[in-house]
Amino acid sequence: MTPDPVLLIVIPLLAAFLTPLVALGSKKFARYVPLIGVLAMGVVSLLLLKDLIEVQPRTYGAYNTIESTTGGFQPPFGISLIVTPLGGLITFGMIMVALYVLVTSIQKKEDDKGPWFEMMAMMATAGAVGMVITGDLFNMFVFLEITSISGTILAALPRGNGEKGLNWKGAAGYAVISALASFLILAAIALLYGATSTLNIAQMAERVGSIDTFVAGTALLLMIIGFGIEAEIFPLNGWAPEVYRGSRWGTSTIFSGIIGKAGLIAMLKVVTVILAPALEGNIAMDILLWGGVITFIVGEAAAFTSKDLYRLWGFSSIGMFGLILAAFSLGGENGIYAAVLIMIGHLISKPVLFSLTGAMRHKDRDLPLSVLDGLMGKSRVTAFLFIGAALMLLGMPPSPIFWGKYFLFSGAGGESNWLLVGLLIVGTLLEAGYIGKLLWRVLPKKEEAKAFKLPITTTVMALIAVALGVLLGAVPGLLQDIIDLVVLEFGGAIIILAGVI
Amino acid sequence: MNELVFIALATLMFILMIALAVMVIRSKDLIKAAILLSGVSLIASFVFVLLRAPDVAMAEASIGSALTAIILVFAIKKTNRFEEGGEEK
Amino acid sequence: MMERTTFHRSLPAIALALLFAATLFVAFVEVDFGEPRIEEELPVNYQPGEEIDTENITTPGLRYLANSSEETGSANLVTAVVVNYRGFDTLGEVTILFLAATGVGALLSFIKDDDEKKKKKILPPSLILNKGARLVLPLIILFGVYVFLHGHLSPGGGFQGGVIIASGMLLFYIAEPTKGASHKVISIIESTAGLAFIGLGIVGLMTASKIFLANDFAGDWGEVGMLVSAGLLPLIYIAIGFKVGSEMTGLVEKMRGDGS
Amino acid sequence: MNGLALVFYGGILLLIAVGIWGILSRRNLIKVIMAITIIATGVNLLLVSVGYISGRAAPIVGGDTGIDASSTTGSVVDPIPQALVLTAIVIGLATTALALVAAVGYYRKTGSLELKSWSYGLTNEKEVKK
Repeated sequence: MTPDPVLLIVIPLLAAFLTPLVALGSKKFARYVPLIGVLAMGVVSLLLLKDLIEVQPRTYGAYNTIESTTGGFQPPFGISLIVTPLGGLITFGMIMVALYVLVTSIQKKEDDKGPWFEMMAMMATAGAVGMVITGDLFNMFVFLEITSISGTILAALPRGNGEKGLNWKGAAGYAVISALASFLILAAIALLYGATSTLNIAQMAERVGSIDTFVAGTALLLMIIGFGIEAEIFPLNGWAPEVYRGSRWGTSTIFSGIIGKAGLIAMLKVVTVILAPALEGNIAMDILLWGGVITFIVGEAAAFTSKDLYRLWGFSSIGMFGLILAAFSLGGENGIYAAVLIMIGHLISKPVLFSLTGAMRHKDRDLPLSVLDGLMGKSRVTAFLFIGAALMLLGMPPSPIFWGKYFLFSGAGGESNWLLVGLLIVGTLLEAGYIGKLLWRVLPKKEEAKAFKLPITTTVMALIAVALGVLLGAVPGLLQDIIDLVVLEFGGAIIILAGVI
Repeated sequence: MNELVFIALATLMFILMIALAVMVIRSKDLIKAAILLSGVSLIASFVFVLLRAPDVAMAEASIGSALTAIILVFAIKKTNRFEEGGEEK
Repeated sequence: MMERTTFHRSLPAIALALLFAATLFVAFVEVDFGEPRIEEELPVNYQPGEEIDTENITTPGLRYLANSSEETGSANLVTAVVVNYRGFDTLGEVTILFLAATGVGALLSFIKDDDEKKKKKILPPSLILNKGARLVLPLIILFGVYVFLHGHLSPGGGFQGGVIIASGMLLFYIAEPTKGASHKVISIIESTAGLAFIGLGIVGLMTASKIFLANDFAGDWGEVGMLVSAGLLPLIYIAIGFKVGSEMTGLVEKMRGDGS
Repeated sequence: MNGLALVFYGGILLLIAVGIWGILSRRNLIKVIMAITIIATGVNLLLVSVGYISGRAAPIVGGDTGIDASSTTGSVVDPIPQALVLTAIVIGLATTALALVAAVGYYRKTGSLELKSWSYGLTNEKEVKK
């Protein structure tokens, strides 16, 4: 049985409205309500994903989609949710990241005065899922707002006692810049509504071909700025390092694994589906491609020079966003394969790295790289998990990112785009540089170091994640079906969203 | 409504609104700026009436000009009333 | 003057802002102002009141104009769009307000610890303000309730009504600085109203159409323009009214905090 | 381009320009939030004016509006942008409130409302060592 995709939104909303009520009774129990909500979302998205892969294409185009209409009006008259292969895969991945964060942090006592972290983590996920699966442009804006509001709250929740106020710096910056982003997106929506008289993404894509190039170009500019801020694309990511530096590891994981990814997918959806057809040639995709590559280089370079571990992982996430964006924009079978594999690898390895970093010390201090010194002597399990996840991020086989980079290089090489190949090599070398630097600190045994015990939930979840990553890296064929569907969805260079009309 | 009157009214509203907005940005006294900002919203709600949007006008008048100004004032009372240095920095 | 010496420093910012506005202006001028763009699909020489074939209309705005009265039973078309056609957006919107109100409360509880130290002395309000507020408060609340009950008939609705109630409560706070509504009560009202909204949406999943937020009773009760009409729509707007009212009250109350 | 378009789009975009100037030239967080509120008002006005149709009435039928339920087509303005703006106004309040709380928190910890320089990671690492 295929569940209604609207459940992916309704369940977290129900849980969110219930949480404060439960918290009036028992604060401890209220923390489990969001966990249960995310678990239910996970089940729904797994069923949807299974249905997408197993059932043969039956509705529109060559690939399968699952749709849901709200309010009882057929699109474009009502708001519809469309789960495409890419959407279904990303949705599932994001929900798993949220589950990882919630399960791992459920035991921690972060001096919370209520279940706010858990609730906002769930709502950020719900908003991100909504952004990915919605078929309506204004609805996407509403979900973007849900995400950025819960993101602001998450960023503002202090780590430990919050003595230096780093959390407020990150939160204030993010609140201001994301509000600006959303109003720029709203201006773009006004422009596109004026030009096409519709908000339904599929219908807009049909009508957008006849509008003025300047209108489409301006809308493209506004959308790229708006979503680029959420997706941490250079030079719109000035806020991001502060958030990563000042907030808890769970917040960092949610920003790097969920909010940024959703911004990226939403940007791709809007730019490729609506705006690329309205512009001549490949301008839109070229902007995204080079924007992505520059973000990759700048992010990895910043990570290389970073002296704070939280910021380092933040910059490495920014670099990864750039790499994924570049791979998607490169297009073609190789590009899509690369993008999906790198995204999966990043979704698996980053939560592990963030949670291990968070477990080492979670006071409101910067985390200098020296905390890693002699980790092997302090806790062997932590060190092995850390090394495993770091190498997976770098793309050491067996890792999905290895295959992703392989496809990316063959895609770029296949088009004889040697500048791109060169820049990708530079970025990868920088990445290898800082990961090598970290491993250099981890490996030596210093017996005098105080033993360090990793919480049991973190150990179990990190082990599961690393094992999953190794499995997917060793047998990438497991992902073949779904990635092929994504390639179909993107249809090579021209992208067609399910023709709803 | 006569189109000329319509244009004249709208022009007047916009001139007022932009003047108030510039004053909001330039004022060093944040409380004053908050009150001027609520004036911008109030005029915006008149423009919404001109644009035949009574629902939006009602929402803008009550949310934009009343509640936003009030929470701004509360926040300013919790912090600093005057902008430090302003443009010099 | 200081203002003059600093003016040239903000010139780059002004220039950038004007450039941005000019770009947008050129783009928006392409979108003709005041033209009936949504009506391109109507037959030529169409007169208001003529029958039209709604089957062939694909523009949402036009179809809402043509069909809204039968489909939703609401006399206020904006309400029909907000609650019915785009009810899913509205659900998201009340969620945003809910998250903001919750978040403001949660974050201020971290700030508040420092607050205790420098509690200011509160001046008692004047007698006229105090008594006047007590007199006016019930009327304001009554007006707010009227606005959200008539959301499907006249301008206004759940949001505006809720905000009116919140501003009434605000007046009460100014008149009685030492008192405040119980956070517990506010929290219970907002959560219950949110659950009621989703519950009314799930009614749609249960009834004929099996679709979330479907208004299956649109034409069943009363006629367009009557208080009891438009099916579930006024019920949803009442839930929104309570939710927005309690959230805005909570937001203002929390922002006010103690000692100001 | 008619006169109305010049007045409305021009006026609204100048308003937005004022807001953007405010964001670019001011460092005080509360002032920046006010500038964003100005931009939000401008964008809301833009959305509603996109749905405006010259010479039409507000989208409410029956009662004293004099518009019959059966003849709305061709006699009232587009209701969709108005519904969107209703949503956007409430969202604007929510973001403003949260941004203000973050600003208050920042002020309480640092004693300042000025958001000091952001870095892209290549500079400004000095603070970390403390």
